[in-house]
Amino acid sequence: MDITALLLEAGNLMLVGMISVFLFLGLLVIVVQTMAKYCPADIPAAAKKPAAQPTNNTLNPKLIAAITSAVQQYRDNK
Amino acid sequence: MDITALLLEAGNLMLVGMISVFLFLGLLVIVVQTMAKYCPADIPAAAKKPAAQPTNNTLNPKLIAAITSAVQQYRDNK
Amino acid sequence: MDITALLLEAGNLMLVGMISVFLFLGLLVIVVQTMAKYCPADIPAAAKKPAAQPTNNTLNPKLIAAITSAVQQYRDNK
Amino acid sequence: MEGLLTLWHDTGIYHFEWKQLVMMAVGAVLLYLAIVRKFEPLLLLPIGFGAILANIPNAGLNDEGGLLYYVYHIGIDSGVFPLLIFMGVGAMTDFGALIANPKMLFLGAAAQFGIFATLFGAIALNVIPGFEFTLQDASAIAIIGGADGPTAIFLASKLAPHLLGAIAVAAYSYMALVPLIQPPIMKALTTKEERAIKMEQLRPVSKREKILFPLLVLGACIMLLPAATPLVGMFCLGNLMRESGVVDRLSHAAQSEIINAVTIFLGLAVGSKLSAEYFLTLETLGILVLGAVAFAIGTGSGVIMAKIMSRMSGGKINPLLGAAGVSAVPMAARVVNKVGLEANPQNFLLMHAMGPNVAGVLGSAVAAGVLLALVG
Amino acid sequence: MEGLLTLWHDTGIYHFEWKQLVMMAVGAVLLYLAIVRKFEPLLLLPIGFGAILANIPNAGLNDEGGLLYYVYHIGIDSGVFPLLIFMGVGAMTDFGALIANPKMLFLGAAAQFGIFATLFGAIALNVIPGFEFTLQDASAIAIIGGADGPTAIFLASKLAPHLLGAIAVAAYSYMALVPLIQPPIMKALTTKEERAIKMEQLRPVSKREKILFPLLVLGACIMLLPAATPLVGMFCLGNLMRESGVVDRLSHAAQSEIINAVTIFLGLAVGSKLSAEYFLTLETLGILVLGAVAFAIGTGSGVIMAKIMSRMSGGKINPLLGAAGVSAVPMAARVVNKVGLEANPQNFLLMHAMGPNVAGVLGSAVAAGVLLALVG
Amino acid sequence: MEGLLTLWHDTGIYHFEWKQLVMMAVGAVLLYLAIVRKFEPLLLLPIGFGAILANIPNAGLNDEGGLLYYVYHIGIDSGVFPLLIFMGVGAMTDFGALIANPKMLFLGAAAQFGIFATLFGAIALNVIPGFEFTLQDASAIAIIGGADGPTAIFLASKLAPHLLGAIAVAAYSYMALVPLIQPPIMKALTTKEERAIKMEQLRPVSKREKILFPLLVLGACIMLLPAATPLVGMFCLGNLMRESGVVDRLSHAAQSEIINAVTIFLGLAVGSKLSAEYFLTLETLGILVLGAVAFAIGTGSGVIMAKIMSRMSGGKINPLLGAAGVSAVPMAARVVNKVGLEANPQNFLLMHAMGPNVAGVLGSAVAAGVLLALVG
Ligand code: NA
Ligand code: NA
Ligand code: NA
Repeated sequence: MDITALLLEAGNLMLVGMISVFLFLGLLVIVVQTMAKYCPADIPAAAKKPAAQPTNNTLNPKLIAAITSAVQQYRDNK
Repeated sequence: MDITALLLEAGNLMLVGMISVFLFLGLLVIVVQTMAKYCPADIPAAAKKPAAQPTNNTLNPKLIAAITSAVQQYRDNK
Repeated sequence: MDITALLLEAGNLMLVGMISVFLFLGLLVIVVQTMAKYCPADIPAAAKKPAAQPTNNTLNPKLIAAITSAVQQYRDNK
Repeated sequence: MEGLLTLWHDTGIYHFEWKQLVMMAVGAVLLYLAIVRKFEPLLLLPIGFGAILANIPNAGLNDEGGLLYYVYHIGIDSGVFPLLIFMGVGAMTDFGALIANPKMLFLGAAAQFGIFATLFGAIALNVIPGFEFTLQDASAIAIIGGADGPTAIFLASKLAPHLLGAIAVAAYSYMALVPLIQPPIMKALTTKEERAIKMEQLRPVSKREKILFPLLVLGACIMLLPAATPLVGMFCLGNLMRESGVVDRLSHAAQSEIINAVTIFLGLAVGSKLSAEYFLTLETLGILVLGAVAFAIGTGSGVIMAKIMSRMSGGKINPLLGAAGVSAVPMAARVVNKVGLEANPQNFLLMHAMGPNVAGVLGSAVAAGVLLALVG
Repeated sequence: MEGLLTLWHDTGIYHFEWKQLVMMAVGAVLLYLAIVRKFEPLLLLPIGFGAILANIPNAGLNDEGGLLYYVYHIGIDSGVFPLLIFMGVGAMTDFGALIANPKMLFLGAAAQFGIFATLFGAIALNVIPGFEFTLQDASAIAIIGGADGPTAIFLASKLAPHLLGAIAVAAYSYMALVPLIQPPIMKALTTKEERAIKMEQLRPVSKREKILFPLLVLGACIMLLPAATPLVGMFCLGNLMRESGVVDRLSHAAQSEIINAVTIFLGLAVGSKLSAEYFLTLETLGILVLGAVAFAIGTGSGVIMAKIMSRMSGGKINPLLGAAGVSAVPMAARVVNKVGLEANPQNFLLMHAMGPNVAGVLGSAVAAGVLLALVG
Repeated sequence: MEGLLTLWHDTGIYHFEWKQLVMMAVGAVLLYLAIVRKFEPLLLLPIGFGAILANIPNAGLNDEGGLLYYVYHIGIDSGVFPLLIFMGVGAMTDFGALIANPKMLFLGAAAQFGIFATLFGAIALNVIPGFEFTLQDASAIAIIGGADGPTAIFLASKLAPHLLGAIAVAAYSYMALVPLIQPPIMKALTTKEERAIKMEQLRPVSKREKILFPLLVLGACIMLLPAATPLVGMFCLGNLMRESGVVDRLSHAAQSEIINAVTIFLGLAVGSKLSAEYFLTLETLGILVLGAVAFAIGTGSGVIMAKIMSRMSGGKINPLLGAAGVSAVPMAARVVNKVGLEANPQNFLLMHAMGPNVAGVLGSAVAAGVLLALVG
């Protein structure tokens, strides 16, 4: 292949490539925007979590109090 | 192979299979029972353990979690 | 190969091997000694570290003390 | 702009055949089951994803040189992945409950009747035109009743690789469905009084017994059933590493790094076998039906065995325990516990059910060995 | 004492050719960049070390049966290593910022102009005697502009394995140089007012959106560009494992054990391609120049696209964000943040720049797919 | 019921030959040493288990297509596993003590006399009818004196694969026996006054020195002994990852995930070489005897060298340190410390012994390289 033909082909690739990339990612923009419409926000879940955590994580409240006070102590001393 | 022969063979497999499985696991029952007779209980070791634990393990995982979260809290607050 | 020839060869290997090992590790001795001359000690870095640590590592000894006391408290309360 | 045309001729849209779309939908259903319904997600998520990847037209992931091709041939064709999973499962299994009460092994044995009865059923299905299961096929299908994923994959890869996808999917799906499949059968075969039977506390098991146990199991396997030694051997190696207490680094690697990495690739490789050609067939329907039957029979035969043992022991054994003999660790044991609690809120069977539960793992590995030796 | 003579005839000193010394110096420079300058050390350290090992005369690490030979053929020739890295990167990537503001995908698209313009440039270089890049070579070189290491290695291993070493080194070096290359271009193309634009806070993204996103990306890829599915598919698998929340063991394995082990071997394998024969050529010089050009053009086209979108949105988009579209995650996003802060000390752009940043990863994987489909 | 007969004809009981039983007993002994006596359990447990698996009649784990077959051919035949172990060991090794006192390298050199003297001894054994060791065999056996497992496996897999099992077992067993083998030799060759010599505290070593050290070792190896670069190179890569401080993820992977997984498979693969055919021979007896001799000579020559250095330095070097030169890290160093404390309860030699100890690792890798170059 001589260089002019190669350059033509490269130019063609450039055009086709950029079109494809924009088509693909543009389609994704639409898809994601559509998805957002049909997906409810997580707000209830976020509200549930603080209540649910203690059962999962089982941090003894006494211990938390102790540590909180320790950290407080440390801060005051600083 | 016609289907009657296949069915016969399958029936045979069923019989042989179940016999083998019962023989094998039945043998294991005897073996494990025999083993139990010759293995002294871990009672001394069990008695040692609670005393040994604090030096080996010293930090209750829950406690570690508690401390990690406390430190995290402290860092976030900083 | 008859055994005398083999023994000769083995003796030769012994000689050559020990010479090579000593040459190699002896060269390393010189190289490491030379390196030591051109490498400044880490003293400034060691001096820097305690100052730099709090940002990286954040576990300030005071904090550790505070937490240790919290843990002690927790254990006593248990 | 011929480039755009070339690209268009390469697109999935241009090449799709309906069968591939159906298989990708099957993959999507598996993902749904894994993520939303939390059905055995560790396996069904990679399997579902693999099914989608394997059916993409023009992507060649399944062709020689493609990722799924390598993963399947290196990991499953060779049998290596299921064996590594088995080693990891061994390293995660505590045989304490079984050693304390070794008679529970009989429950693990009885539940394997699900396998052998299904083998017979699969062959019987051949009277229906369209089904032509060989003995190899029937054996690979029947192992679904063992309720043990890696065993099923290992046996299917040796006896009937063309059915591997459907068999693995059925095995893991039914394992996840244990809480739905088992309770009605358990309740139908037992009275409320039987289900309420409390069991004596298990004796403590010594460290030495736990170390010797995998070696004894391996010894029995070597003497009686060498064909099962790849599976049983790797399982025992994992368990020995766990219990010996001297190689914690290796035990941890087996039950964490190795099993996690292998699980991803095993799932993808199984998924790669979910191609339209092999899956969209009448056989698959047969496999799904037979798999459910196998689970049900296994549960039933386990419970009946437990009833017999309960009578013989003068009512000291709760017959629900028999249901745990199908393995499906630890789901079946949890189901036993739940059904037991329904009959008697003070009746905690979980620890007792772990005995037959791990016995079921051994039982199905033994059954797989028998099938390998006789029809392999 | 003929043994000593034999040993002497085996020594490196006796066999050295100057080219090997030069290549070992190249390896040493890479180690220097990795260790002292902290340029992408995770890759450049093993690459540099591999370059040294590969060029030892008489050691045969690169010959059939040698360690580097195995690592290269098993891991890179097959395409497996870059795909595993991509799975791990997917498991580490949070698409939240992009889902909240999907228009940022256009910035990830625009920045790929760096790739395609460089492709043209590489072919244009052929007018200079000594350069004879084929379209395959030019495509593999151009992908450096994608600023994504595993994508570059994957494409180069398919299209131009003889250039793989130089391409990988250029890609990782320029990714590390992003903080030097990008700011002048960003400042030249924007006014201080534009750089000071503050952006609205991003909306919170629901868990369901995050789970669906990788599946939708995979779906688009299947329909439009099957050639990109190995890369995009593994990336989406990793991300799905992360976001589904039901397979944390596997997600952790993908982003920790697997990616770490693979990174070591990938680096060594890339290093093994840094042999004098392939590296000490005029082409390498061309690759280094073209790579820098690709980065610069990609940055510029991203910023220009962002300027256009800023105008169209009435000044709600900070044009600096366009620079993050080249990927080089998370370096490019940090550079955007830094340049933004220089213009307005209250202007924190980091979270907003993560959107185009991860879009750039998808963009260059898509570009790689296009190139594979058209010149592969 | 012909099925039962078929199964019976498949059983291990039916097929056993006494040699296989003996080899399984050998495996059991190794498990005993690993679990009860805690002799190098990380290696001896998988080796022992592999020995049992490899000798099961009719199981075919060692035949083409079997698990052990794959593990051996992929991991050991290729040399990959020992090299990965060496990388991990490098990542775990701190050369600080050696850099602070580089003369300790001479002790690591002197202790290698155990290797070369044993080579001579192995050839001399040929005068006894029944022994016919070639120079390759003798070299592979002699490397046991290097007290370094992966080096021994690597060299044996290259020079004498048929002796690999016995050599590996001897190497690891004697490494575990260091606390029994060394003290009498150390005491016989030193006076109590010598053993009581206290040493000056080691100077602190800078980070830069630690980073440069593995590179300098690699450089010396490249120039003088390319045949040793696979071993030394991977060792230095691991150490550089450790000391550079910029790739902690990779360093951690090398010394944890990778080495743990590889150790399991390496052990199994070595065990697979413990078949009756290769192990139940007169040669094995010779190997066990020669291995013990090699350890003893290495210890002795190290101590004698240390005595000479002690005299030359005017009594500033404790001659016990020479015993640590055989490597067997960190056991030999601990033995030195213990024997030192017996002579003087205030004399803590552990840190000083780490220098010759790691020097011994380099020394035996160099010796392996010399042997590869001259008889390989
Ligand atoms: Na089972
Ligand atoms: Na990119
Ligand atoms: Na040594």
